[in-house]
Amino acid sequence: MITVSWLIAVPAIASVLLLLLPFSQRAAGYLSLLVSLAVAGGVIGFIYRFEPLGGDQFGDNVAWITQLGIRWHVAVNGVTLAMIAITAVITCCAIGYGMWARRERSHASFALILMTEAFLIIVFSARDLVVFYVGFEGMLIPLLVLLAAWGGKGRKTAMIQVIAYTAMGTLLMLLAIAWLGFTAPGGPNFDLYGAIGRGNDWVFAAFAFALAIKSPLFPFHGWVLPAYREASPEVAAVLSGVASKAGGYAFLAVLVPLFPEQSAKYAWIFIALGAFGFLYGALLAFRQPDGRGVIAYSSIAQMSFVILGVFLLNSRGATGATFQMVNHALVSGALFLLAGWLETQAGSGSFKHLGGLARSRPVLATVALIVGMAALAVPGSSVFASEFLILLGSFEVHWWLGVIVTLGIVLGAMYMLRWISAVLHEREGDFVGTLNPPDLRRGALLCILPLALILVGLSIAPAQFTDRVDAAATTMISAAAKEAGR
Amino acid sequence: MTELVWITLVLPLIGVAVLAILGMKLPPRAAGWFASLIMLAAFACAAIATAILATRPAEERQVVQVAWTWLSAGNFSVGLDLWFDELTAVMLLVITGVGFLIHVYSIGYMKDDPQSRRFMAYLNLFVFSMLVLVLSANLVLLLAGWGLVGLSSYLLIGFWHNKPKAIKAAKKAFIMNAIGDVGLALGIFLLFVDLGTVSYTGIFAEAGRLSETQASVACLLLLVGAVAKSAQLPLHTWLPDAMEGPTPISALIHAATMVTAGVYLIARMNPLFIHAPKVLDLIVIIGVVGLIMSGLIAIVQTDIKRIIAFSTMSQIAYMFVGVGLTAYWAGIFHLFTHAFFKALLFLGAGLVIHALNGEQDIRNMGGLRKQLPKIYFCMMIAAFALAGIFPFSGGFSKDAILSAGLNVDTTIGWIAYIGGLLGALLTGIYTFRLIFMVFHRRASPYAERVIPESIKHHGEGPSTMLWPVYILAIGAAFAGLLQIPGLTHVVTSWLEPIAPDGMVEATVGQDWLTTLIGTTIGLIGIGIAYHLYARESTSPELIRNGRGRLIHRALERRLYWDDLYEWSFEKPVQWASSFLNRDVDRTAFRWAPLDGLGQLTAFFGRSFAIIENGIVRMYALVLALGIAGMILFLLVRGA
Amino acid sequence: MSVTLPFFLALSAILFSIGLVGVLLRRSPLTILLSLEVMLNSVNVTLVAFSRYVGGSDGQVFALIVMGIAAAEVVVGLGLVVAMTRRTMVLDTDELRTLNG
Amino acid sequence: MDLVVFFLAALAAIATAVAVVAQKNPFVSALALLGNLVALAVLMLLLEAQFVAVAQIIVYAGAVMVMFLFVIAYVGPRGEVGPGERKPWQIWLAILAAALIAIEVVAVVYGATFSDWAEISGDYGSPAAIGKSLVTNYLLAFEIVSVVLFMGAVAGVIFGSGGRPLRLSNDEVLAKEAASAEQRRREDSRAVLDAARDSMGGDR
Repeated sequence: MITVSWLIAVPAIASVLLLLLPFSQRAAGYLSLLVSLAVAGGVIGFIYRFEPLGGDQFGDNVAWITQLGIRWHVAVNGVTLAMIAITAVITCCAIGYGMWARRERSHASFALILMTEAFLIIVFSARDLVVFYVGFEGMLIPLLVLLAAWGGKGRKTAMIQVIAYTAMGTLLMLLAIAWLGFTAPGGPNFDLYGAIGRGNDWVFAAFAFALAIKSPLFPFHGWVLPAYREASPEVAAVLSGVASKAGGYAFLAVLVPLFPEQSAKYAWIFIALGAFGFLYGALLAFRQPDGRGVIAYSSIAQMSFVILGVFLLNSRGATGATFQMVNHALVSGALFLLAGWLETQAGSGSFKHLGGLARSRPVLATVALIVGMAALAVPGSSVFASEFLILLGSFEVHWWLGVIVTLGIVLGAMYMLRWISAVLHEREGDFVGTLNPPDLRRGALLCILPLALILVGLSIAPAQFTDRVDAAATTMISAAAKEAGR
Repeated sequence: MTELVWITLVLPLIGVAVLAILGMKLPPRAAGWFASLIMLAAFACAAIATAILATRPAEERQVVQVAWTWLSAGNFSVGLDLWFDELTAVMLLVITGVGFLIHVYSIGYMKDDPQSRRFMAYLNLFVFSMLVLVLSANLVLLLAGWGLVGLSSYLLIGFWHNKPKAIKAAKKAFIMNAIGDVGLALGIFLLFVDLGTVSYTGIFAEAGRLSETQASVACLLLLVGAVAKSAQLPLHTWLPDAMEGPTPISALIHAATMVTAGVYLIARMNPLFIHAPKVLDLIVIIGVVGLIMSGLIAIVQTDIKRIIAFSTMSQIAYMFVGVGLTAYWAGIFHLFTHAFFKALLFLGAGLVIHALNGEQDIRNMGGLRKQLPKIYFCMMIAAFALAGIFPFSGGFSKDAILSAGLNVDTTIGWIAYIGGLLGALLTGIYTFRLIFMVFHRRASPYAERVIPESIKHHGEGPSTMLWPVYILAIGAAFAGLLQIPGLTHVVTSWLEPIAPDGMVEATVGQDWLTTLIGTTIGLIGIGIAYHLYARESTSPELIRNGRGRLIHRALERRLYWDDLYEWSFEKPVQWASSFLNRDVDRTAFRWAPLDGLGQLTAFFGRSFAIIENGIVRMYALVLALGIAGMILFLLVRGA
Repeated sequence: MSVTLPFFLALSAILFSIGLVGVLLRRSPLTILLSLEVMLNSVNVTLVAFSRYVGGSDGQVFALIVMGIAAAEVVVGLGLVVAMTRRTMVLDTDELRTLNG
Repeated sequence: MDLVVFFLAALAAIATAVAVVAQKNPFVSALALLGNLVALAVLMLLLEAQFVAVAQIIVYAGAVMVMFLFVIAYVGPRGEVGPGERKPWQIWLAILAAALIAIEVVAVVYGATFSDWAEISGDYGSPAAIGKSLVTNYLLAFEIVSVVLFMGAVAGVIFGSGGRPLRLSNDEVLAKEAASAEQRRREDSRAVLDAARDSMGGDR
């Protein structure tokens, strides 16, 4: 019986092996791809065997550090499953892209990506606060090394910014977790479910602060732009695709269930910040000079929107937020890989030098259009489905909130259309003219296409997703919703 | 029967998929024919399904079928549901039928374009989107179709994507439609919150529970969507710009698909709109103002396609008037006839443009009736139909709408009636201005030079382009005979069940009176046009430069709607974005926290550097002070 | 005996402070070492006084051990002084400031 | 009687301690420390710790101080360092810290109540008693001190012998001589010039 611990152990062990043994570039690439595919296969097995109403499944619960009451408690519920699934998918694509781009010192790079994957799965499946913290903090280490060693010109500044922001947050969260663990009745106990409702306002604030930075929620988004701009494309895809989801997931699956009273009491703050961040990110994305800037700010907007959805504290909001996270992971992952492809093939990610790429590059045009249209939530797409749920949830809470947030959709359409036309359409850019990049071919296509195809699949039958997630997501917010009287 | 409808829906999607996957391997002509045959098959299925539907008794003609749940969360659930009834059948026939003809026409029109396969795929996608829109049995799926139509129009308007103007127009269309989508979405939210359902059956059954305010707000929001999609005031500005796309697209958007969606929505939701009489009045007023305004603007335009575009706007406005007066059948009837003559006009215009090597300015045309007699003949039919001259199709349907106004006999009814007649006058003028300028007047030097060459090359046009035009011409001429007042009543009897609360239907006398007045006014309009434009006349110059100069200018700038949107929405967003990017985000959110942290660290660093100067004595001093302090602390605490 | 323990303790504290002032203020390593000896010896007085006060020999043993350690410390300190001299450095502890941060 | 001895010895100890700290010449400081040690030895005798007092004089004053004096003699006048730059607040802080410690300890002692001295047997403080204690109870400490002393001796040797020797190498001597010759030549020529200027009665 394969449990989620296996999905953590396999990439972790592979990562250590890759770091220690002298693999050749090719061997390292294929091995890590194999490992990531194996994880994806495991996730598919989970999806197949998953019982939507079965609560926590595929879990382990064994003593880890007995003296402190810390247990290795991991399990999978609907929301976790969704998160693990996108982690696995994005990791596969990121590693594939790294192979395509012939990343130098690739065995280390892939090892670190796999390590990130292991930590992320820990975050998503942890049912013990210390285990959660280990994943949450641990995933930063490989990501920072990836950013620092394989990033662009401004990577040092970017890294300092990321460290400065995230370290502040996670420090507070550690204090909060310690408080929760050591004040447990009957000795130290860090079980997630055991800590429900025991926190006070300060602990809640410390927790929320860390998660808000990670997500990122406006106004804690300062680290996002430099990090997303400087990281290599596959790392940016992992960072924005799944690492940032750790924050959103934790809001939904850890913060709100842990602190139902405070969540209900302070929900308005998060709703306000989320709504404002959604509009703010969309406005800023509108005038970015390059694709990565657009994606970065759209990520800010989208994650703010997700957090808004979580704090609506109704079933629509929670399910929609989970769905939105998955969609955004796919979209931003694909967009970052596309941005990377553009940078290598067309020499630049800047709109000034791009344009007219659709001509005689039908595959690129099709893939970019599918992803772009999904990103701007064209009605009928899976992103539309998730946004629709959150918007409906907002509308149910306050009709004017629904109206305000719905405006963000128009802004979203504006910046994504700008991205599409600036890259694919209009006059041929000077770099495009001189470098004459080829169409999207085998290697790069195989990395990006799965993401686009999953988006299309989810568009055809989003209920396949929501049915699996709904029960878990609704349970997570139910206590807080009761507090809030919804 | 439902299987056939499903097949109708899925066929274009198969076309898209096949063309997308095999596209580059198929020869362009084969791809074109493949897409067209798909459409023919879809039309055949739709026709058979309609025929089967017609054999059923009236009460059993509403078919709802659930395929699978599309989206669900909590008690909210949306199915991929199919809705097939009389109204849908009409729409289905128009979309697939006219769509098929336009597909065939495109084979010829795009034969020199290297990207014609992509074009065909987009066409199929467009038809598919429209089918989703009309076949959905709930509002969310309708919204999905709504958005897909917007997406397809974006792709097709911006088909020549190296033309910045085309891309700009495409983006504009998309944004305007997105605003409409937002209105529609809000309407759906409101209905769900109030009624707890989004399916038609649910809404129609529960609509009575709504208060008038609730119903009005919901209808108003739905109207925003309808107005954006149908290019009515005030969200109409995308329509003329959309002429940047290839001509078959213009035909498809204007005749069979996109712009009719708004009319369809209002007609479809009539059990809801009936509870919001004020909104219905508003629809009539929007229609009347829109038809007069667009008629006026059309008179001064010089681009052949733009003129037709504004004529579309005014004809859709007629349909709005019709559905606003609750004469749904008349609105849909006009939609039906309009599909023929508008498609015909566009395709004819496309042939003219084709013959003139892409020239679209009517001042560079003239005297074409001798060189292009077949096209001239077909265009004349379309023009008479458009101007509402008895017995062409447009005449019957337009007069049906106007006589409904007469029948209602309220202020709104009279506004509709008089406004509609005024519109008929304008329609006569601008339509025949186009005809006279293009076909009659002395040929312009450009036309004289280009036309003989082009005729020698490929006659009046390839047969794939001519045949659809002929077929449409038959439709444009005779479609109106389906509903001759007092004689035939196919349309009314067919559409009656879609409005459970009843429809306005004029008496035979009112109908014939309106037809008489309408045709007379139309003919007066034609006469004015003849006087002004058929011969070399100085009158238009006089209007342009004389006393009417300002009005003329304003009409040429389309009454400044574009400028209004640019300055009230587009520019502010750009400014706000630039300002936030340049002055706020960088300083306040990206650097300020880090700077703060840095300053704090540096401050502590500097503070401790005073002590950490490397002189051991100083360390010892601190140590001693510390010991002294500790003892002092213990002393004080112990005391 | 009219001289009681507090006398010794107070004297020890005073001597200790004087030595401390020397350590803190003087810059010559030699003088600093000498001041340190003063401090160590003041502590020795305390140890011996307490030893007498309790009546055991432990304090005296401690005092002897302190002397031994002091001797070792002086050896090392003087070695340093000699090393500084041999490197022709100025005998000033303030010059030895590579520790500064 | 005891009181008088105590106060005399205490006064001597304080005076010599001040001298140790305040004297500029390390030689005098070292001599003052000798006096301090003797005064403290008297106090220890007063406390009937004969062995420690003797050890104090023999080991400390005899051996350690002699080593001090040797080094001071070796270092010579370099041992005297002038006041140099020293900020007044440092002085005040140092004095404050020292005074605080003294006052606090005195305050503690003043505030505490002590019983009288313990009754002691005749051999208290005798070498036999101390020696017995050293090799029984405190054997480990005793051994560790021996090791520490040994390590200290080694360290002292290493420190003292390391670094650049005072003697210069051949090349350095040659270079130094060349430099001083040059210097002398320059001074000579300047003297000649000055003399010439003087003789010419040049006005300044």
